[in-house]
Formats: sequence, C-alpha cells, structure tokens
Amino acid sequence: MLLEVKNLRTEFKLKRGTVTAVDDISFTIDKGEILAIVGESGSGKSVTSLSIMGLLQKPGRVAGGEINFKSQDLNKMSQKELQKIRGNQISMIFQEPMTSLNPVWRIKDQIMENIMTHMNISKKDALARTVEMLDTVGIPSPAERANDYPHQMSGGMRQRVMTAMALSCDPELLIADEPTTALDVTIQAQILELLYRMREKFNMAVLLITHDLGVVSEAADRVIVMYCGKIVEEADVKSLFAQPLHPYTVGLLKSIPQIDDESDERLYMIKGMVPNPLNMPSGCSFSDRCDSCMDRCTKEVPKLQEINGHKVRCFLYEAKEGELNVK
Amino acid sequence: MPKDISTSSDKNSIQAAEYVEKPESQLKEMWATLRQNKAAVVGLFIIGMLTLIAVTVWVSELIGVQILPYDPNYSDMSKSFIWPNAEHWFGTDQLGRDMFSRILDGTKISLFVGVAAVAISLSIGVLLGSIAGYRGGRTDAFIMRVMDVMLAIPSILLAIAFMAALGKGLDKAVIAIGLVSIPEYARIVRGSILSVKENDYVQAAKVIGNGDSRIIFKHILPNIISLIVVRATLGVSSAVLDTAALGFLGLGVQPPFAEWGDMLGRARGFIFTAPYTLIFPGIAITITVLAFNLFGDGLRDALDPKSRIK
Amino acid sequence: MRKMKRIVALVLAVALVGISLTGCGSKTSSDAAPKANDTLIYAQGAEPRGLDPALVDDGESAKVMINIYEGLLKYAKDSTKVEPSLAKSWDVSPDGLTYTFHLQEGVKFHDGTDFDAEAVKFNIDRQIPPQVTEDMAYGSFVYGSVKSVEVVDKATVKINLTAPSTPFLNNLAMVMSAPMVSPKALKENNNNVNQAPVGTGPYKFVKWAKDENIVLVANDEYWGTKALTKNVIFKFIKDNSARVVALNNGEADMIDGIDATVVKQITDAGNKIFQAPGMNINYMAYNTSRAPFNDAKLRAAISKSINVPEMVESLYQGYSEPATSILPTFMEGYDKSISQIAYDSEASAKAIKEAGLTSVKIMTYTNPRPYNSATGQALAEAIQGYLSKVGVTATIDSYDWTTYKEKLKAGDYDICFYGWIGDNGDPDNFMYLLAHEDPTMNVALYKNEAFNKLIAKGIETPAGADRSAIYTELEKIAAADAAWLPISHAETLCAYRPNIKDFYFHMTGVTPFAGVSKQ
Amino acid sequence: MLRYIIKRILMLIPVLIGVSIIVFLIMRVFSPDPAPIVLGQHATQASVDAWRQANGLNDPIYLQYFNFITGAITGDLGTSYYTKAPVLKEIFSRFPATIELALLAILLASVFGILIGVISAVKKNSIFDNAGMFLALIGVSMPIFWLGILLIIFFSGTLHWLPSSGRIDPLLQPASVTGFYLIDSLISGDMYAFRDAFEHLILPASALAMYSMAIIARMTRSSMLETLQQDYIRTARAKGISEGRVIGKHALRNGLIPIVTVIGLQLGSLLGGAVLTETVFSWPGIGAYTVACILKSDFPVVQGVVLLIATVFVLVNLMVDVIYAFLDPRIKYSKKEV
Repeated sequence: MLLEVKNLRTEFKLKRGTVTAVDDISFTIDKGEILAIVGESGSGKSVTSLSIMGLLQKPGRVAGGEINFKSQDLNKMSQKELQKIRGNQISMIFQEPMTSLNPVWRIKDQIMENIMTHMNISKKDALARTVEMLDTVGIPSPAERANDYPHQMSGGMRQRVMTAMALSCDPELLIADEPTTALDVTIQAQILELLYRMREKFNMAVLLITHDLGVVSEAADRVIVMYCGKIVEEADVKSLFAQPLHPYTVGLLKSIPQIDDESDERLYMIKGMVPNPLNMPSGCSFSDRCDSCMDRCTKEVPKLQEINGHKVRCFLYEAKEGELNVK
Repeated sequence: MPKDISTSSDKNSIQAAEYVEKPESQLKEMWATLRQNKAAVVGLFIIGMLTLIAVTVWVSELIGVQILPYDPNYSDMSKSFIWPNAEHWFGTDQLGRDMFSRILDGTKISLFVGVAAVAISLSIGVLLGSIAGYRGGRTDAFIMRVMDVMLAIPSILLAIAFMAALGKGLDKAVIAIGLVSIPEYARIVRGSILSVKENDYVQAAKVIGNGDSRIIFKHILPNIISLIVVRATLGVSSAVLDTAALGFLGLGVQPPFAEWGDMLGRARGFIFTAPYTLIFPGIAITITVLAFNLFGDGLRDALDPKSRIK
Repeated sequence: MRKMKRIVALVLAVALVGISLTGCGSKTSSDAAPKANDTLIYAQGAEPRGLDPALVDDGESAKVMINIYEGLLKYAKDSTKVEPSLAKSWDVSPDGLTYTFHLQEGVKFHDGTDFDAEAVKFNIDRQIPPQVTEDMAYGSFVYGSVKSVEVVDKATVKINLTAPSTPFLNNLAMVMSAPMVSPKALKENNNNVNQAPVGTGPYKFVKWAKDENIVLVANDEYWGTKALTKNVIFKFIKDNSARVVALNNGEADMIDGIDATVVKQITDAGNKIFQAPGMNINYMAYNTSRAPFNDAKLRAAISKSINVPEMVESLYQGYSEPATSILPTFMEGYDKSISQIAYDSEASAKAIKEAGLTSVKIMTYTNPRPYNSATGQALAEAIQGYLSKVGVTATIDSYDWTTYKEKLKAGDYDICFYGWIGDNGDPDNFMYLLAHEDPTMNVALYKNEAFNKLIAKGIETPAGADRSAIYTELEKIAAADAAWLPISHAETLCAYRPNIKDFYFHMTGVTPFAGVSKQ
Repeated sequence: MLRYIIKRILMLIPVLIGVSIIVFLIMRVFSPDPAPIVLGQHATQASVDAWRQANGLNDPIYLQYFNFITGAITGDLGTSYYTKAPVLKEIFSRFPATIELALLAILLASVFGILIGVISAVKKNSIFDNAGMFLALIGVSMPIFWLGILLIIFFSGTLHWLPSSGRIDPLLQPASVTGFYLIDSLISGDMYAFRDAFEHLILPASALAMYSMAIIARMTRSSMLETLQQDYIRTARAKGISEGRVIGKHALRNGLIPIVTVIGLQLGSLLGGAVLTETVFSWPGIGAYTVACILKSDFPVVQGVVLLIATVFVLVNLMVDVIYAFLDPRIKYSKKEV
C-alpha cells in the first residue's frame, strides 16, 4: 500500500459558516495503480488532492483524518518535511496547462528547479535530465524547446511539460488533477496515453482526478465517485461501468453521449443542481436530485458499505453481510 | 498596470452594456458595495464634516455672522505667538491671528480649490479624451502628443511656472492645478472610449444615425462615469496636496486667505519657537487628503468586479 | 535569473550598509567627522549671485567678495567712515572735481600680476561709458560722477569728476563695483569673473560647488596683516531653522540671518550671538500725490494709529529695530532729537473720524525683502489690523516684487510698502529717495522744493558738521510731513560657536574673516 | 528591440519641441519682466530698456523662439540672466545632486515598498498587513514638505542624529569625478566622506521616498495578491520548493512586472517631489534651483531645466518599457506597437 487516506475531513472556514469540502473519506492506492476520483465540480475531488499534497490555502484546512504515505502521516508533517516529499515522491499535474506554468521562466528552468530541489546533482546533469524528460514526454527537439517560454508552446505541449516536470524526480505517486480537461480531444488522448506509458515505465501510482467518465474508462484501474465531499461509490473500472450502483453514478453514466446509440431519446440529465455547500439537504446529500429518493433518504445519512469489493453509499442497497442486495 | 486598467474597464463596459438604458444603476450598485467598506465610509464621513465646516464658514461669511471663535484674518500684534490654550485652542500665529479659526477657515479654500481644480481638469480632460478616443486618427495623435508633452513636465513644476506667470490668487491656483492634471483624465477617458467604442450598442447607435456628440455623451460617457468618479475623487486629494505645495512655496492663493500650505510656509521660520503653527495645518492637510484617498480607494474597490464578487 | 539574484543582493547590501552605517554612527555623527581648526565655516541663507563686483548686487555675494577683494578705500570696523586700503592716501582738489590717490606699492593680485595705477584705471574704465554694460548693477551708482581716470605714475592715479560729489569717497569703499579685480583675469574670462574671482585680498578663491559652498584659502602673499585662519568655507543653507540646527550640530561655525525667537535655543547650546546694526530702512509710504493722503494731517493721523514698536517686535522678533528716523542710527546726520509721530490710537481715531476717512487701498509685495523678512504681505496685514481699530477698512492688493514695481508706477494706491538698502554709508543715499523723480524710488511721490534744494546742497558740502546738520534738517522735514512712516531697520543677527574669536558682521552687510580665528 | 528604442528616442524630438513651446509661452509671454530683478534696486526705466534690448527680449516672440531653438540645437542654452554663467554649466553642476537624491529615494521606496507590499500580501489581513497599509495610506496623504520639516525637527533638531541640510560636510567634499558624492567618496577611498554624504542623504531621501514607497507598497500588495492566486504558484508549491522561494522567485518575479511600471512612473514624479524636498533640506539640486529661477524669471535657465527634465522623463519611461520586456518574455516590441 503506497497511500492510505483515512477518514479525511477538510473544511473551509468562511464568514457565513464552515463548509466541509471533504467529509470523512478513505481510500488507498497501491504501487503502480491508477485510481480515478470522479465527480462534478464542487464534489471535493480537487480538495482531496490538495489535501494530500498539503497545498490547501486558507481558509481551507485538514480538520481530521490521516494521510499515510508509505506509512507516514503527511498530515502530521511540517511544511519542511512535506516539501521534501512534494515534487519528489508525490508530484502533481494540474488542470490548466495554460496557466500552471510560470510565464516568465524558461521551460528548462522550471523543470530544473524541481530536479535540483530534490536531487543532489550538478546543474549540467539537471539540464541533461530535463532534456531527457522532455524527450520522454514526447516533445520534439527537446534541447531547443527547453529554452522556450510557456507562451511559445501550445496547450498540449505545456501539459507535456507539466508532466515532464512532475515525473522528473521519479515520483512514486502522481496526482493528475483534471489533466486533460482544458485540452481538445485529440490532445486529451495523447496525454492520457502518455500517463499510461509513464506508469508502465516508472511503475508509479496515479491518482487521476476528473469529471470525465470517458477518461476514467480509458485510463483507470479503480474508480471513486464523489458527491458533495463524500465518496458515494468505489469500484474497479470494469464493475463500475458494467454495474453502476449509486443513482448518481448511474445518472452520470447515462448522461454520456454514446456514439452507437441510435435512439432519438434526449440525452439524460440529472435534475437539479449541486446543492449550496452551506445549505445541504438533510439526510443523503443527493436526495434532492435522486430519481429513486425515499423518505428515509431525506432523514438519515447512508453509510458507505462494501459489497464484494464494490463500495456504495445508498439506502437502495441495504447491507447484508457480503451480499449484494439489488432491489 | 495598463493591462489592469484595460481588463477592468473591459469587464466594466461589458456590464455597462447591459445597462445602457439606465447607467445610474451602475452607480447605485457601486454605492451598495461602498457602504460595506468601512474605510470608505470613514472617508466619506470626514469629507462630509469638512464640507459642512466649509459651507458653514462660507455662508456665515456671506451673511456676515461670525461663527468662528475669531475673525481668521484679524491680526492683533499684541497677541503674537500665543501657545495653544483654552482661549486659542491651536494658539495664534505671528500676526496674532487665531490658528483654530484659520484652520477651519482654510477648509473652505482647500476644498474649493481641490474640487474646482478637479472640475476644470475633469471637464477639459474628458472633452479632449473623448474627442481623441472617438475621432481617432490625426486628431487623436495630436491631442495625445500634447498630453504627452504636458506629462513630460513634472506637474508641480508646471503649476509653479503657471503661478509665477499668472500671479497669486485663488482663481489662478485653481486654473494652474486644474490645467496640469488634464492629461490624466484625457488618457483614462480615451482608453476607456477606445474599449467601449466597438461595443455593439455604440455601433447600433451609429447605425441609427445618432450624431457624434450624442453618441459620446448619451452612450459612451455614462458607461465610463464610474471610472471617472473614482479618478476625480483621488484627484481632489492630489489637488489639495498641490494647493498646499504652492502655498508652501509662497505661490498659492492671495493672502490674507487662510490657506493651509501658506500657513505651513510661514510657520517654517518658527519651527522651534512655535511648532504648533506647523503641526496643525499639516494635520489638517493630511486628514483632508486621507479622507479623499480612503473614499476614492473604497470607490475603486466597489467598482472592481473582482472585489464585488466577494 | 542569476542577474536578478545579483541585483537583489546588491540592493540588500546597499540597504544593509546604509543601515549599519547610520546605526553605528548616528549618535556621534556630529563629532565623527574630522574637524579642522584651520577652517571657518560660515552658513548664509542664499547662494551668491556671482563674485565679480561689477556684475552683482546682492548681499550674499558681498560677504564672500569682501574676503577676496579690496578697493582703494574701506570702511572703519564699526562705522561707515572711510579708511585707506589699496590707496595709502588721497587728495581732493578744492573744486571737488579731482581726486588723486596714492597707492600701496608691491601689492600683487592672486594671479601674481601687479596691482598698480593701470589696474585701477582698467577697473574703473570697465564700468563707465563707453565700456559699461547695462547689467553692471552698480557701475553708474559708484562711478556715475566719474569723467575720466588718469594714470600719473605706477603708484598714483587721478580721477576726474563731472560734478562735486561728497559721497564719492564712500562709494570707493563699497564691496559692489569698487573692488579691484585683476585685469588679466578679466581679459581671460571675457570680462566676467563671477566664477573665477581674482583680487588682492587676504583670501584666495579655491572652488565653488553650486548651491553648496564656496571655499577660500588664505593668501600667503598678502601685503597686509595675513589671515589668521587658513580656510574659509561659505555654506548655503536657505532655511533659517535649518541654519540654526546646523550651528547647534556643529556643521557650521557661524551663521547669519537668524531671528530673536531662536536666540535662546542658540545660547542654550552654548553658542554666542552677534548683533550687527543694519544699513537699511523698511517703511510705509503714503501716496502724497492724491486724496486722501495729500493731506499731511491725515497722514499723521494714520501714522498715530500704528503701534510701530509692538508691530516690529512681533513681526521681526528682534530681528529688526523700530525706526525712529529714516537714517540708521550709526550714520552721519542721525540725531537723537529726531522722532516720528507717536502712537496714540484715540487721537488717531478722532482725527480720522473728523476727516471722514473709512477706507484705504493698500498695495504691497508678497516676497520677503532684506529689510523686511516677514514679507510685505504680513506687514500690510498687521497695519490692516491697526487700521480696523480706528475705524478704517483697508483692502490689500499684493503682488510679487517685480509686478509690484510695475504696479507702483501706475500710482493707484493710498498706502504702499517699500524699503531701501543703503549702498555706500552716506546719508544722501537714504534721504535722496524722497527727492527722486522716479516713481519706483520715491513711492510716496513726495514733492517738496525746499527738501530737494537741501539734498542738492548736501551732495556738494564736504563731510563734516555742516553736512551732518543738513541731513538732520532733512530728517526733521520728513518726519513733520509724514510722507513715510519709518517702520524698522533690519538688523543682522548672527550666531557663532564659542571657540570662534573676533567674529564680527559689518553694518554694510559683510563679514571680513582675516582677523577671525578658531580655538 | 534596438529599432524600437531608436524609434522611441526619435519620438523625443516632438515632445521636446512641444515642451519648449509651452515653457517659452509661459515664461516669455506671461511671466514678470526679469530686468528689475537682474538690475537691482538702482534699475531705471532706461537701463531696463537697454538690458531687454541687449538680451533680445524686445524681439518678436517667434524670433526669440527661433533663436532659442537654433541655440539649443547647437548645444548652447544661453547664459543665466542672474548669474551670467552658461545655463548648461549651472544645470549640470546641480544635476548630480538631484539624481543622487532621486535614485536613493527610489531605491528606498522600492526596497521598503516592495517589502511592505509583499508582507502585506502574504500575511493578508494580519496585523502586518493592516499596519503596512495604514502606513501606505498616511504616506500618500502627507504633504512631502511637511514630512520633511517634521524629520528635521525630530532627527536633526531634537536628537541631533542627522544633518538637516546640504549634501556633505564641506571639509570632506570629495574630488568631483561623477558628481555623485557617494561614488566620488568611494573612488577617493574616503570612508568618512562616504558616511557623511550618506548621512546627509538619509533624511531628504526618506522624505522624498515616502510617497513613492506608499504607492509601490500598495501596488505590490495588489499585484502579489493577484499573483499568489495564480495556478503556477500552486505548481511551484507542488514542486516542494520552500515557501520563501515560491514567493521570492515565482510570485514576486511575476508580480514585479506591473510594479516596475509604477516605479518608473514614480521616478518621474520624484523629479517633481524633489522641488519641495530640496527646498526644505537646502539640497543643492536642480529642483529648488528651478523654483528660484522661475521666481526670478531667469528664462534661459528655466527653459534649459525643463527641457532636461522632460528628456529624463521620456528616457525613464523608455527604460521602464525596456525593463518590462526583460521581465516579461511575453512582450516583444515590434514596429507596430510603437
């Protein structure tokens, strides 16, 4: 087990109240595994990743739980200790390649900074490694492009650069926060392909954060679906796509357009909107949007239960030990 | 910086575009945001007090009622340099005049010059900026070159030269200070107009066949008015400072008008023997300028779409 | 990036050095710098205009020039009587038209050239027609009566006048125009030694850092008693208070132009005060050419309403002395018996009421002047206060000095303010103002034939008791007629550090340093 | 880039012509007659007329302007009416003092302004932020000459820590090489002189710096607040570099771009502020001198000074644009943008 997140709770203290962005979530990632966290914006998936990295900015803070990376609780580490891990053993790729690179630094300087922060090597070697990494992520004539500034590159190129930077210190865990969202479809595929390749090559684990189930189906080994700060479903990719349990997951899957779907039916839409975090519905937070909402759903909060390795948080599946109870 | 201005005015103009029929709602919204800004409210309160003092003093002077403890210009040589006491709260100056009365009286001058100078630079600046921005081409180039030339001379030096040439006087100080800050307004207005000009509603107005001046005054200016209001508020504070500087150099308003800068200039020779003659006018200037700065900053924040979201 | 780092490092380094320097040096800054005992530092309020005696007219220049140059004659240490200087002795022809000067021999200019009769002729010729230029401010005043200069021999020079003029000898002791400049230097510097003065005096010019200081060094070849202190530095500190601070902090040894309000501060710091009488007059003038002040009685009534001593005391804080006469008290012709109209507010109010006078138009200037440090504006406002007590409303129009002079020509005022700086220490130099034709000189527009005749007589009368009596008489006429209200004689208040010996400030506004030493 | 610079320098010419026309009009057409001041208390109408004639003041105004311009082109700005010294000499003997003062002031203003701004932004809404911004607010609201006098009263008059006027103790005056006493004293190796010159600089430079520091601090704060929100800051943090490096190397480096513009503008306004500061501190620079010359109607000097200041102002703006391009690789000046 590489990373174990246990009962993580992250809060944002605002003037008008406290928002619990991540509410008691737990999951693990093994070496070499790709775990995807899926959810709409505001579901807490990005906050989860930032919590792991220790990059939450005020007014956000981790309010409870453990984040054990190789059996060490990152949450208890000082910023200094965290800095040694960040960019080194755990690194991250962000959603916005256009803005996530420092516009006034050359590409090579940005990557070299990462390398030289964590590796005790000479500038020359760091440069060589930078060029090598750029080559690895598929940037043509990397030695020359290393001298470019970000604005001289396209979005896809920049995301490759981000990837090169993230991988430059051979991380054991890569957190990719919506790495493809801002890119057009062909580039998306290239980047995912790249991630996949890198995972193979370096045997690193990837925490893939996305709202795009299409991306998940292509890349991930295991999937966590989040809604309003809670995990509502967790399963391996195959079983999730084959048999989604939570009404939310079902809704998400239904709302993906299928190329082979020839019916004239309108595309499904989950009704309503994500609730205001300061004004959550009582009971199950999905209750107000759920097609199968029951009385109980608005009164009690369902627990996450595991059924044959498939976890779900819904009263539709009343737990009986080890048995899948589909109504 | 320039980037900043253009983005904020872009957003501003987009918003303004929705309200083209009733631009005052923009001001209303500004006011609502402003009220939540404590500093701005304090600034506005001080400005209100100062205005009250100035108007009261001015009106009482007009109707011949003495409302100040002493006639601010009445000199009594037997009472020269009295330290602050119960009778003369701020002491007396060299000519035996009551400093407290003079400071209050000076409010009138500073506010008047500040506001009047801004009125001059504002009206001329807006006019020139509008013409330049709207007409473009050679007119624009010519006007903006002239503005560049004026900007290339430090404004205080220019104002000093104006005053030296025109001679002392309230009206002349207003003109000198007003003239030197025209370029600022012209530039802002021109920049905003350039960004507003291509908007659909302006184009539409053109298509309908509205005249140029009508388009400028009816369609363009109302939409950049909030920007101008902010600039003008901050402009008053710098005009008050400039007035004081001219007065300090002995080039301000014609005595015996009590003018804070002039009082400071005179006090300079007595900084060790009568430091109070130096302290109080300085504080008066600082408070006045501070008030307009607080208020202006508040206005700007209120205008800034980013802070409005909060 | 590395460049950035270096810049930041440099900035920080500079800031740190600065902070540490001030940090460790702050308390002791005044005594940390090496102070030389062979250097006198004199702080004055403005920079000299230049150092060519023919081309300047200001007192600040005079203070420096007196140490570099000498004229044929000089003033006595404590009066404006003339004494020999470069001229050992002189004879005046009985008709008063020819002056023969016998020169000191063996005197050399600082550039090594000889001072002789030729040099005298060169210096005077340069300032009389046809050579004189319009910007020689004092040429026509000092040498206006000179017809020609003849070199008799190397050590004798003869000056012919167009008309007898007793003040001429006084003129030759002036620091303006009269000092002898090296002809060689004048030739080399295009007839303008403002920046490169060469004289015969006890000090030589070294350098001039504009708006900062002028440095002089003792002239080892000096023909007379050599200077006691090797270097003299004139520092320019415009602000009065700052000058005081400089003295008390030891940045200057001597300062001038202070007022009485700071005297205590200066003496508390252990420094000393020197008070020099001033050769000037600060006055208020009535427009005698038109109603209402063509009436001498009404003029007197107004003068009565003003408490001159009180006003002078608070306006000038002891920097000026209330004037009881037009002439400064040390001048020939001054007599204790002269007095002006005394303050009597009640009598004044009564007389004014009878005359029906309710308002007057005052015109004044906004700048400080050497004889009126408080500005004409403050003076006018003070008078306005007194007038309001006797029921007269005064309106004040004030202008900057040059505009003011223009406005004076138009003559549209009832009362105006003016002043005069004595040039040569001769009483005629003051009294002739009331006889002058030019309206910017005679601002009271006073016309009195008897007075004018007496003035003409005074010029021709040789110095002595008879001549003094003439000026006393003139004073009395002026006081009785009340065309002017003499207000004050500005004094020069100087201060110096206790280790300075024998410092003095001459009433003509100069500071000879040859005899001053520092312990 | 070079082309751009040359083009901008050529654009100086119309600006200078415009400046000279404005100054010429103000001075020669509207200002009081210099003759009475030049000629002193014995001036008569005749001597005034003769002097005006000799100095070309009775010529038609366009002819006066033509003479001035032809002189200026050949590097002859005439001689001061008052001191009869060449204008260029008068100006350049005072110019280094002003530049030295302005440079130190802008250095102080930038260092402390950026420091305060960065701290305020990083510790937003903390006591540091509030204190810093209050100081900045006072800084932009206080008349500079008043601050100067207060500094003199406190540090010179009361504590006797620092000198109140002048540039240096005349006994320590270094041989003039550059005209900058800090540099000249270092060249001559005289540390006493260096310290003395520095002590003389502190008060006037602080007074002069206050306003600009306040402006820079405010600008830095808002610029940094914006920069710290940027995605690339998060990226930098994710790299595991220290927070100090994140702020100093990543945030500040980007935040500096608008700040440089402000600093450039402030350098221009410092030249104006120098007028008042120099007056208060008897600083032997060009600012106080110019005011004195304006009041004396010394036309040739005023014309010369204003031309010089305008040139400096335009060049500073150009310099800012060049630095801007250096700081922000996204900006490339092409001919089009001129």
